[in-house]
Amino acid sequence: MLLKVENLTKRFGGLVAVSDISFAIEKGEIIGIFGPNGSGKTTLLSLLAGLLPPTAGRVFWKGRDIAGERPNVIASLGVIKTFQNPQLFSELSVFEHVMIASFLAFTRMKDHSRLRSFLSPAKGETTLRLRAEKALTLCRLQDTATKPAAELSYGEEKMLGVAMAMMCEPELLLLDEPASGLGNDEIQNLENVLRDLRAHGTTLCIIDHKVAFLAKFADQAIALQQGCKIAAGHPYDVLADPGVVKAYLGRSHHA
Amino acid sequence: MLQVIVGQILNGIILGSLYGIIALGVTMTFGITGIVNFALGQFMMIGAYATWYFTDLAMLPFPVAVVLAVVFAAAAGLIADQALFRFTRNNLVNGLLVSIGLISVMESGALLLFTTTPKNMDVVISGSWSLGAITLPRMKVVAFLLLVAVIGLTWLGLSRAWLGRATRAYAQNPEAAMLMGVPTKLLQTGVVVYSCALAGFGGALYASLFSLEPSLGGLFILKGVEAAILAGVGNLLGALVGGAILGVTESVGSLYLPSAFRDAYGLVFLVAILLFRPAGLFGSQK
Amino acid sequence: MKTLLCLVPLYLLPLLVKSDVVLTILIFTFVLSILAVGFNIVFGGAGQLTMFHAAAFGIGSYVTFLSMLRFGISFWLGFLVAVAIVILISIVIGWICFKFRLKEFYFAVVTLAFAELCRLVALNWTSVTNGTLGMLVLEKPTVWLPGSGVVKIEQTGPWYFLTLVSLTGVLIFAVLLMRSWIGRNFSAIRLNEDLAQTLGIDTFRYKLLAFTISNVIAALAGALYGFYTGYIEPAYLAVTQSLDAIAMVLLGGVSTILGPVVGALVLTSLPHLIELPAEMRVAVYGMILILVILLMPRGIVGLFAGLLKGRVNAA
Amino acid sequence: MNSLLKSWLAGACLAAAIPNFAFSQTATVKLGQIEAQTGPNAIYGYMSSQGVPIAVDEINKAGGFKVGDTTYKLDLLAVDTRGDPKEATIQLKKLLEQDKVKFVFGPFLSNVFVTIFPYAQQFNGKFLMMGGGTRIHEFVGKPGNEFVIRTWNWDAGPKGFGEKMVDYLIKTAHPKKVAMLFQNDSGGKILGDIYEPIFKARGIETMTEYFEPGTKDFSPVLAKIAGFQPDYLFPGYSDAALYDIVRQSIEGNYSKKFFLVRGSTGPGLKNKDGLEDYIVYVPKDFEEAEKKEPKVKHFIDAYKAFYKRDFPYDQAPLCSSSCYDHVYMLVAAMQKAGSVDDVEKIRTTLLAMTYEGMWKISFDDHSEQVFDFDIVHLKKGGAKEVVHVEP
Repeated sequence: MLLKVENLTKRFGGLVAVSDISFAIEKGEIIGIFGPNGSGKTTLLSLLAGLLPPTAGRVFWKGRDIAGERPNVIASLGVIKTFQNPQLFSELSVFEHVMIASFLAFTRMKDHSRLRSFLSPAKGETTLRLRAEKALTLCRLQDTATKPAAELSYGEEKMLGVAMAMMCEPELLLLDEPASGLGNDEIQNLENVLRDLRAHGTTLCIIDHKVAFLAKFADQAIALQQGCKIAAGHPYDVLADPGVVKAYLGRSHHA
Repeated sequence: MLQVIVGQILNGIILGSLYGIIALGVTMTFGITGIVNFALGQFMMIGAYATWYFTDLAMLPFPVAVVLAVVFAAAAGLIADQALFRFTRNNLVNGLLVSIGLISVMESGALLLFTTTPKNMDVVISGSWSLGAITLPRMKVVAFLLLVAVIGLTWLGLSRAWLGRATRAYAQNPEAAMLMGVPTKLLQTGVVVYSCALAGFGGALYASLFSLEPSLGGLFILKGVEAAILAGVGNLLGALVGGAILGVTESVGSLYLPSAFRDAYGLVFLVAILLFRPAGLFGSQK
Repeated sequence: MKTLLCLVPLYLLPLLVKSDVVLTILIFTFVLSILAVGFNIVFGGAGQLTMFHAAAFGIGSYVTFLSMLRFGISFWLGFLVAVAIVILISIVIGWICFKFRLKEFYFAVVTLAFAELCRLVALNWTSVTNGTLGMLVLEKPTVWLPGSGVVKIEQTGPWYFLTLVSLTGVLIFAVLLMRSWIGRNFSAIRLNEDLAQTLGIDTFRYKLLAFTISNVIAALAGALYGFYTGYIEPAYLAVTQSLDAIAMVLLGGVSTILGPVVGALVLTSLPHLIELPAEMRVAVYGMILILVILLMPRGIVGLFAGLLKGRVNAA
Repeated sequence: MNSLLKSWLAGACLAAAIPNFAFSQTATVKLGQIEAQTGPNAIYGYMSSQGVPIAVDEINKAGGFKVGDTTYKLDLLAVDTRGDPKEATIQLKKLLEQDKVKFVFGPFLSNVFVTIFPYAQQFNGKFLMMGGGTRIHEFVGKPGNEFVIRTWNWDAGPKGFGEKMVDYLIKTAHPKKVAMLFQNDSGGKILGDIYEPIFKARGIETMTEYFEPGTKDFSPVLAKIAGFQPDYLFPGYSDAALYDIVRQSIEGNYSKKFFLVRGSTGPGLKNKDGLEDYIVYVPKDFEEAEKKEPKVKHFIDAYKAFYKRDFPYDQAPLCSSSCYDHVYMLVAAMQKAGSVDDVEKIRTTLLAMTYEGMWKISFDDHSEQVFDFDIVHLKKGGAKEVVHVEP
């Protein structure tokens, strides 16, 4: 049991964004959480990452309660969250962006002497640069490494977001709508990347409203509506669930 | 002694309304264009010198001079917006620097036209009302009422009229407002110009109370920004209250403590408020 | 690092240019550059718009001189005292601002308020600072040189090299800092604070660090400035001082290594290159500021980035 | 960067070179003037930089002046310090090292003088600095500071105009209590230090308050002062503040009697109906003097002609008129000394002589100027009484 969520609840004033949600994630699996916009997906993810303090409920990471911990602490434990729309420095190169995300990796460097890497990063941080290249390769960005971020396509930008997260060597990667706004081949590419990440041993928790995309390779799925869990289980079972069909698919067809 | 204090509280409120009119401009501009026009003080200066010119040199009646002064300031504001601020929307720092540049341009303009020798407008309404030991110059009271009226009307306008609602909608959520068909560009220009007109109006009344120098604007923009933050950016009536609070802290403060520290009293108050209500006194807490 | 080679000609300059005036202008340029480089670390690096650097600048000059006076210690020891005090103040103010999550405009205004308070203290604490009359600084800094031993810095020449060397030192430090993990963390914070946190960065600590470092550098500039002009007055802590530094950074190019230096050079020398009546000069300064901001969003260095090979970013 | 630097340097050297070419041939004497012409504290500096050009222009138009058998013209280099240490230092260096100026007028701002003092002192004996700044008093007449001459009356001391003013005040009004209200800057602080003892010595009780530069609303501090119930309010120290202080003091009926040693008759005349008593030190009451003294009339006409604007009698551009005299005084000293570059000789001649211009100017043993002046005494309704004082 890697992550265990118990009765997690978040209220904003009167509005209940996440209400009494419980689920668990096993090591190495891919869990997909879907639901229409405003169903509380993003809030749930922010709670897990510690960006928001929960109103009630607990989150166990390897048995340790991390609910309400500061985000950087949670990150250092190996839970990393990506952002839906990555903000980037137009003038910095892709590689430099990944290096920006290298702090955790840096603190974990075996042979690292802070003074040495301060005086000459080139020598002091070879391992770090290797990691960065690896992260880029994982995300199929190796060819764009030297490009300035301004020249990236939207899909590549989102991928860069993932690469930056991967730079932190996450055990659990929380992906916030990775597929939103992507074209079909970009989605295809994304799927391959996610498969590689899993093969690489990273546990994935993906929220998205692109059901088809999730269903294809998630091991378990959770459907949310107005902050409540309305169904859980194998993706196809969840999709078949009448409640979900009514609440979610019904709408999305018209939308 | 009590009467002296009351007198100073009143005086502080009156002075505060002058800060308030600038604060109102600051708040509106920041809400809609995302910048702070630090040159507002100089638009106030324009209004002041215009009023002085039209009354003392052109010999026009004061009310006419005030109207002309406001028109002048507004026109200057329009030029400034189209030439400069149009390009610094939602860029706080660039806005800051552009207005600093504008400040030096406007001040040197005033220097060339009027020199550093202070100008002193003929008294419009002389004498004062007194009530025991409390004495309030008539002109100060009149100026106060006019300023409050303008601030109040602005607030009413923004809460009633369509444009007002559009303005508020935009301040709350630009994208949504644009989708609702709010003419963003027009709105932003309008707000910048209006804030300059307000400053000009403040300047006109300033001229009827104090002596004029090209550098008079500097003090007021600082107070205006302080007042706006104190009240919470985006809060229109708050701007007036914020100004009043500043005025009172200064007046009463320098009554008991060294008056050389005058500016400190407001600042201390400001910091204290921000720490406990980061969004300002009346600002909505996120 | 390569970019810093641009400073080499400055070291040779005194051989060509004998004009004391030009050298003086450059001395002021170097000192103000130091201030600007400091601001660039906290703003261009960590994206925090502080208005406190003028206060740190002033405190640097006051404390250095006063501790020289009171304890009869050397300039550099006095400067260390100043550093200690500035670090203390920065931590207190930074702690308050960042604990209460003050951002952008609010952070700017609160730091400005604190700066004003410091100025008013310098202005009215007459028994110590001599208040508005300011203090004449007749002492001079001393340096140890191989061969000639301990020498006083008095004439323009030595001042030129002292300030230039200090600037070079600060720049080297800045480059190292911004390339290191610290600089990368600053960039992460500037990019997006939430993201930075989810990348495992303690944003509070690193913002505090950036704020403190920049203030210490400002203090160095202040100490040099006060001792070079030989007069310290409360105006050193004035808002205008902060704004000038900000203007220099944006003019030269924010988040670039040489930007602050170029900005300082332009703003300091400009008034003396164009011979105009006093009023006009102020106006021209304003116009140039406006034009650069509007036409060169990335500053002069940003514009010349193509020419300057190896664009250096503060990341 | 590199290219930028080079081009800039070229510019700088050029700027450095031009003046030297332009003026090395013809027989000219360079005069420098270093004042704050712009910025918040520029009021006095601005005025003084008005007077000098008029005199220079007249002398040159008249074909210059003769020393020995060479005729010299004057070349005025007026620079603006904006009251900023950095600017002041650079500007003075320009004047002394680049333009090789030997005679510098100014500054009127005390903090500017103190800023440039350490540097200027290095040129002691090589040039003359003739400034009016109150704080120059601390430095003038001390060994090593021979370069500086203070071109203004000093308040205190047997010949001091301040003492004479106070004596007049006592003679006419017998006040028991005087409240002083000065700007919180060098000039203001020093006024306090000068006048507290003067009043004490004459058994008058005083209270001193300082206000932040840029203050416009004085009623709090005036209310505080009113608590002290002074017979006279003694505000300072430039019209920028005085107009507001006088008006607000009268409107708020805090005090209607004023005593001034810095500033002009302007604020008094403006509020003549409200005030009861307004005693002010002016170098000269121009309305009166214009009628009686041809030299004054001449200056006023020259002023109007030169600037094509009316002569501001109420402001009585005091510094400008005195600086006008100073130029002629310096020229006279050169002619008497028979040299235009022997600084020491010119200095001693200058300090020894008495110049009869608009004023009768001589110097005391601290190389500080002593000259006659007027006391203007305004009464309710603007009735004016002028007393001429010969120190």
